[in-house]
Amino acid sequence: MDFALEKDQELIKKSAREFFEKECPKDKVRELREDPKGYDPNMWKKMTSLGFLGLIIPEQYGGTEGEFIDLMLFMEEIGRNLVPSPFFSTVVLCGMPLMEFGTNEQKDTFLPEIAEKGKIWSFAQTEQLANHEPEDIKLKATLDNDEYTLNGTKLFVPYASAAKYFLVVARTSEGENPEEGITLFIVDSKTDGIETEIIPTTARDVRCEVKFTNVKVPKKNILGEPENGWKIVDYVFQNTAVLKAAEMSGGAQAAFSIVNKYAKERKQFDKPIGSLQAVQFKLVDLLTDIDELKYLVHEAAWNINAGSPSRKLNSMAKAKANAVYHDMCYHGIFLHGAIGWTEEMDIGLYHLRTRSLEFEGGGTDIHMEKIAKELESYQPDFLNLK
Amino acid sequence: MDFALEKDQELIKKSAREFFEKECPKDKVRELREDPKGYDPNMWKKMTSLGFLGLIIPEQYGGTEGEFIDLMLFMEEIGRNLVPSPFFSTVVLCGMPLMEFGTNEQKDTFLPEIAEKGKIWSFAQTEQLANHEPEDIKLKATLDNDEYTLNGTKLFVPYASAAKYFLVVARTSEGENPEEGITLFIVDSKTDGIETEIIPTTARDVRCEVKFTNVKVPKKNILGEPENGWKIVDYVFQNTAVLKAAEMSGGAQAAFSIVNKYAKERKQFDKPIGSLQAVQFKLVDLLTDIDELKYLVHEAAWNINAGSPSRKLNSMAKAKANAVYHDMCYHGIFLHGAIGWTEEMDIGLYHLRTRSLEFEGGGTDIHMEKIAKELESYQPDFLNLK
Amino acid sequence: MEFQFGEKEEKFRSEIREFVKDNFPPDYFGHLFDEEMDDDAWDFAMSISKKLSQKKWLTMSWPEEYGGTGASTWERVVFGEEAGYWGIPGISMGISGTAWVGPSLMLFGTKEQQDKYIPSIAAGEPDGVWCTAYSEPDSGSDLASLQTFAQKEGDEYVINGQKVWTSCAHRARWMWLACRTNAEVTKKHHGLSLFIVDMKSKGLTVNPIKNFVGGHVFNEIFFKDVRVPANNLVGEENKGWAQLMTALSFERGVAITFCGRARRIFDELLCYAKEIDIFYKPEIRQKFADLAMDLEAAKLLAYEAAWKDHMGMTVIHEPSRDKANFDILLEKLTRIGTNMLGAFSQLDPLNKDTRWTRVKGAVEHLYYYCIGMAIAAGTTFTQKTIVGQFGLQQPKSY
Amino acid sequence: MEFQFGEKEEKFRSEIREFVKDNFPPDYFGHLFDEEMDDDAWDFAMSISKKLSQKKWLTMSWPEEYGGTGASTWERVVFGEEAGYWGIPGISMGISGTAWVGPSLMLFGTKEQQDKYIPSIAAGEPDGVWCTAYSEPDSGSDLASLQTFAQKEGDEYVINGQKVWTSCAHRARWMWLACRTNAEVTKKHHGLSLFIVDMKSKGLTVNPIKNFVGGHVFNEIFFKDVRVPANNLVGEENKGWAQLMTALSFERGVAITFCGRARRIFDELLCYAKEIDIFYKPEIRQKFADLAMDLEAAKLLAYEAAWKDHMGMTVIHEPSRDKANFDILLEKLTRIGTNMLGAFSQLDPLNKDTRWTRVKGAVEHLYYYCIGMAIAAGTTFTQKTIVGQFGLQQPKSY
Repeated sequence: MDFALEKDQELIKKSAREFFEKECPKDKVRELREDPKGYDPNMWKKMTSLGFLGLIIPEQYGGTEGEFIDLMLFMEEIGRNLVPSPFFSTVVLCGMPLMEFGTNEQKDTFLPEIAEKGKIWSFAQTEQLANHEPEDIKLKATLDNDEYTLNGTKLFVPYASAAKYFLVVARTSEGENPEEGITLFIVDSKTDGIETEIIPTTARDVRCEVKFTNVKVPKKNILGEPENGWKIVDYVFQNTAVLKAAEMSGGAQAAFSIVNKYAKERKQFDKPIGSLQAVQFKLVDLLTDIDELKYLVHEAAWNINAGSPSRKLNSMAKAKANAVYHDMCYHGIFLHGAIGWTEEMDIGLYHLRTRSLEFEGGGTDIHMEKIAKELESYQPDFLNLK
Repeated sequence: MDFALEKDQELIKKSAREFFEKECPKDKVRELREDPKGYDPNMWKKMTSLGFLGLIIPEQYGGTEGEFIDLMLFMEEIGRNLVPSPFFSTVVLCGMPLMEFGTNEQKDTFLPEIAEKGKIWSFAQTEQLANHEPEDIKLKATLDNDEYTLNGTKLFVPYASAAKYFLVVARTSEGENPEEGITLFIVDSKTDGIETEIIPTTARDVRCEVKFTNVKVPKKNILGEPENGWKIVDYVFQNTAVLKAAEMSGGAQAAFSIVNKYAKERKQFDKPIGSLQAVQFKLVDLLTDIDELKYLVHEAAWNINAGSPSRKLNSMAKAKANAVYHDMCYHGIFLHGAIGWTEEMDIGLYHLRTRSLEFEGGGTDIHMEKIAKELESYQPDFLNLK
Repeated sequence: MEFQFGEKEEKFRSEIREFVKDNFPPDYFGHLFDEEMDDDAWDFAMSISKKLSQKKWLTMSWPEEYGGTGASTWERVVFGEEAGYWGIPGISMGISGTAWVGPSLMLFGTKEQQDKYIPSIAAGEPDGVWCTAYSEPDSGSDLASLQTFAQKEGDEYVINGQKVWTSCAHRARWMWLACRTNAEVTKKHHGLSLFIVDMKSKGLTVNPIKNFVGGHVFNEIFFKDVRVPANNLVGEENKGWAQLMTALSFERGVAITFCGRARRIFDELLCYAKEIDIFYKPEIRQKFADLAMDLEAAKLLAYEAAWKDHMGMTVIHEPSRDKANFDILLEKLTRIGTNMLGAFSQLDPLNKDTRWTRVKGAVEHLYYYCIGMAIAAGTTFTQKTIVGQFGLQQPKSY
Repeated sequence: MEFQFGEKEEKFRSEIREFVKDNFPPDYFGHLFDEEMDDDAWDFAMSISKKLSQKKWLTMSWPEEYGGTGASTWERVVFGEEAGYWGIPGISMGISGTAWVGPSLMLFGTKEQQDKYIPSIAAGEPDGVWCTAYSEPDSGSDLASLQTFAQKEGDEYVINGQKVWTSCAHRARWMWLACRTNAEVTKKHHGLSLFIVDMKSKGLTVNPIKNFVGGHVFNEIFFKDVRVPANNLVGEENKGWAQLMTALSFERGVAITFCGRARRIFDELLCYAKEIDIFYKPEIRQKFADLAMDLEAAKLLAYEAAWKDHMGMTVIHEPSRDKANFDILLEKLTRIGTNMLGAFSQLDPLNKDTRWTRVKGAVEHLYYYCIGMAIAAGTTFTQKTIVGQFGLQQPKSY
């Protein structure tokens, strides 16, 4: 049992933090809210040249072959600094499934482009139901002479407007079980028939509607097994749960520091508001929650890293993140008083991301059911003793 | 809209409160915890002679023909003073269904006995599942020559050891729908084949296991329609929900007064503990809850009284009571500190009843589902405008 | 005991609904603070104010001589509930005109002040729009510590200082100002006075304060030698604290409007859940049941406070209890609501009419604005302090 | 970063389970405070103490010279978890023998005291059973204000006063006493001293304080001219506060035991839900999922505190954070548990072996005792105060 970071983990954390503190101060975050691109191509270039995009990509493809824990720590720093960028979409939603399920040819082609050139990818899964379930996948892909034709509409596709490629979750057949008949396609964003429109969201993190009208995709652009693509979606979902939780954990930690500091400085009735028990005890509750979240994420990530991913822990991490991030932001603003509700204070910037972060990687009810599912086969120790 | 009590309602409330304050102080409550009878026959006699048992029984049967609201206020006082007695069992669980569903002969026979002589009745419904559902009813009644034979075991039968009669919920046939085939019987407790054993409960409110072994009951002792007895059980359940909620409301009000007073008197660090914000704000939250509970109960009771009972409001009253009574007792003890956990303080006496009160009239999940059921047909105003 | 409204009130409720039907666009949904934030919404609100005035509803609780109908508490309750439910705008004449400027002037104002300012409020005219300037950067919950100073010079007062969190200042024609007229006091709530200030005064600067979502509700106001005629002093000099407390007590009915507002969102969500067919799920059903119970309970408390008022009983802690209660309830409602909306809850609440918007944007709007409500007009903590001290007679806890 | 125990610890865990299997009745379920409350349970506990001593587990964290094995933090964590899970009794030698009397004597005791008192604790003998007398009727959370007085007379101290909430006093052979030796002090935490008191002393009266459920855990103790040899003073006269704080800090591992305890109840409840076939219900599933998450999270925090201790880092607020966390978690666990048990949750927790009892009476027992836990050893509020001041560097809030 060891809660400390290894030396190289410390290093990654430190270099990410220093980079983002310098390159992405809160003024930059505010500025990018008004920029329809939603990210800073210059910062993106620097991130690429510093090797952040190749963080977990194998060396043979131009990456630094970091571990899952490294990525988790990196996401904490992204969350802490509220970095608006297509990093998650490119690396986690697309790069990782490419690494795990791609053919050698696909990996040779696409991974170095990510690691070395910072080509942006986007994952197109969500449709009208937006419930993370296979029933939601209606976008149709029909085969005709080694070429598929895609028709349908995807929602909340991250940074679609900047993406060079899409990973599109499509339905290639209708079966009894909605998990069957799903296939993933690598689609060049410049292909004819693709229309992208930005959905105005509170986080302004560039979620788009993407319409596919008779979009042609060669057969070789299938990722993984055809018809069995839900397996990849689930792989992405599990990683997303933990890594979005990491982002939320980092954000909540930062928000907490802001509020804890403010409570010592701000005076009412001639004393710091932190001396009011209602304020102080709320801070204590939040601290406990934030510590819990941090370690739940670390534990889930450690298990993935060790090659024994735990669906139960992944779900706990995300469910906890959903609860804690909202509470931290809501009470963080509240404890500030009126000034907390203004755009002047940083605390609000964290809250603007709550809804987006909560949806991605799954809402709380979804994860509660997933935890319960795992409990079905749980064997208590006291039964084992007999 | 009027939150005030009518003059005669005030009178009933006042006379009940004065009577119980005099006849049932906390020492008496403690004393009765050690008494296997679980109630004081002398007090019972006085309650009878003061007409409390006939409170809602029609004048023609020796009662004073009070209204449902009167009974609700009376139950608040019972809860406030923690009165251990077979009142609820006799009047609410048995007397009311007798009034509502009994034949004239049954009413002539039994109601005056209750109102004038204080004969004790007990309601035998719960079995092994103890879930308030018709599936729980397994006790079998088989007909042979105008006589039924009862076989089975009932649990948590209130004051069975003191009862002269049981109202027994039995199964007379097995159908597709478990609600069908249920029949209620009036059974003399002295009938051969009845064995009663007290279940040791925290509240010591004399809940018993009653075994029926070839117990013979004449056909004329059926209450209401044969096979259609679940309707009566539901009637009892709805009344129980509201009136147990009233008892809990009265108890929570009293517990709150105790704690609010204690917080002003008890000093730590040279100030009353009520000056600590954590203590004071918790008291404020509890006050709000207690006010809410009180009026939810009043509203539900008023609707029953007005002849338009609302299943939704009945369930809200009980669900709220379950939440508030526990919170009040738990935090009431906690706010006292160590002394609150001792048998010396009255607050603990309230908490000893939490589990019994919560089960009777239905737990929270049950009522949440009943509220949701009512919401199925709820028509929002904004749709009506169109 | 009676848990229903009388025929008169129910008839009035129907009339209000008819009014909404006749005067509002179909599918209208008024969000909190829309009128402050949006010019079109403001114009619409003013047109409604005028119509409400014609109906005699705008200032119905005022005495007839001032343009009211002396409406009963219960009529006001019904109006408040419906206003919340339908999102009827323009009911306040700024943030304070109908609620406390008018009534305070009736109590403390000179005949001249009454004649000059009250009629335009009752008429629902642009000239009757007010803002209220109490808070300052260093006195939030601690109102008595305010520092903006009015110095008497001849028949004028010269005001210097700064106010903040002044909602509607960018819409108002007049300002209802609390400031200090005597600095040499032993107790800080002595030496305060109330003034009427023309928003067109020289030396007065109104700067918008945008909230974190980007909406403009609040303003900060700078006074640089702002000259106000001495007869704009309301009531007695240096006795402003008592008048100010009286004015604050007029603001108490807010819980009733929240009742209507919360029920509307509940209704919309319930329809949505049925529409997308998730209402059969037990975890969804339990949440609706829980909310329905909370709403019913909170409504009963708000009614109780109104009933006490109606009966002429002293109402001190109840409005605070109800405000705190709703602060918490609205957060819960929107938390459950946004979870139910899932991905669609991330739609920008300032951009409500997109094809991706669900439930009229109501849930995400309230999700961010309910924090503001919990902070404004006495934070949840301030309210609990009031309940603790006045409702429970506990000692001071801060 | 590593989220698993080493082989050594896992092997130790298996050994403990073997020990339980070999030495406990089948289906044994040890409830909190059983040993204090029930004579048979006490005898069983003492027999286990002896066996634990033989295994060298009873005082395993002590140095070898005192009868320990110098066990690592992680071994102690494993032992604490298993003790909680299986309800292993007799691990404390009264309420304090192993936890702080022994360690305090090693630090502050004379050689003579060490030789006289430590071996019988390590041996798990009746002579090594201690109680701890700190609290007084008027000093609960405010420990420094205690008034019981020890007056030096020649080579004796004469003690007068009263203690309360002394658990295990009716079982103990010795008392670990904090009292005042100097009344003329400017700061109330000056002038305190620690003493060893023979429970057989003349003038010492132990009266049971029954809890509201009827169990006997606590006692009140009266001192009437109780004479104690001067060499029973522990450490320096009037320097007791620092020693007392050190002793309190030894008590910190409590969260680990709660981890095991809570997980056991969770496990039992989960089996019960599956057995009576309600686990398929979404509202039940969600509650279990929620509890599983809480338990995992609380366990990680308790591990983190242990890890800091293991690394030699300063551990100040973490045990308080974890105690407060478990206070709340246990209440939630038993609240959900009793609801799941329904009618059967009203069974008397002092009467656990009836045919109506479900889940070994564990849920209703903890339901009432968790309040006592939230009050004892620093209430939830006291713990939050410590976290606020030392973990968050916030100002004093009381």
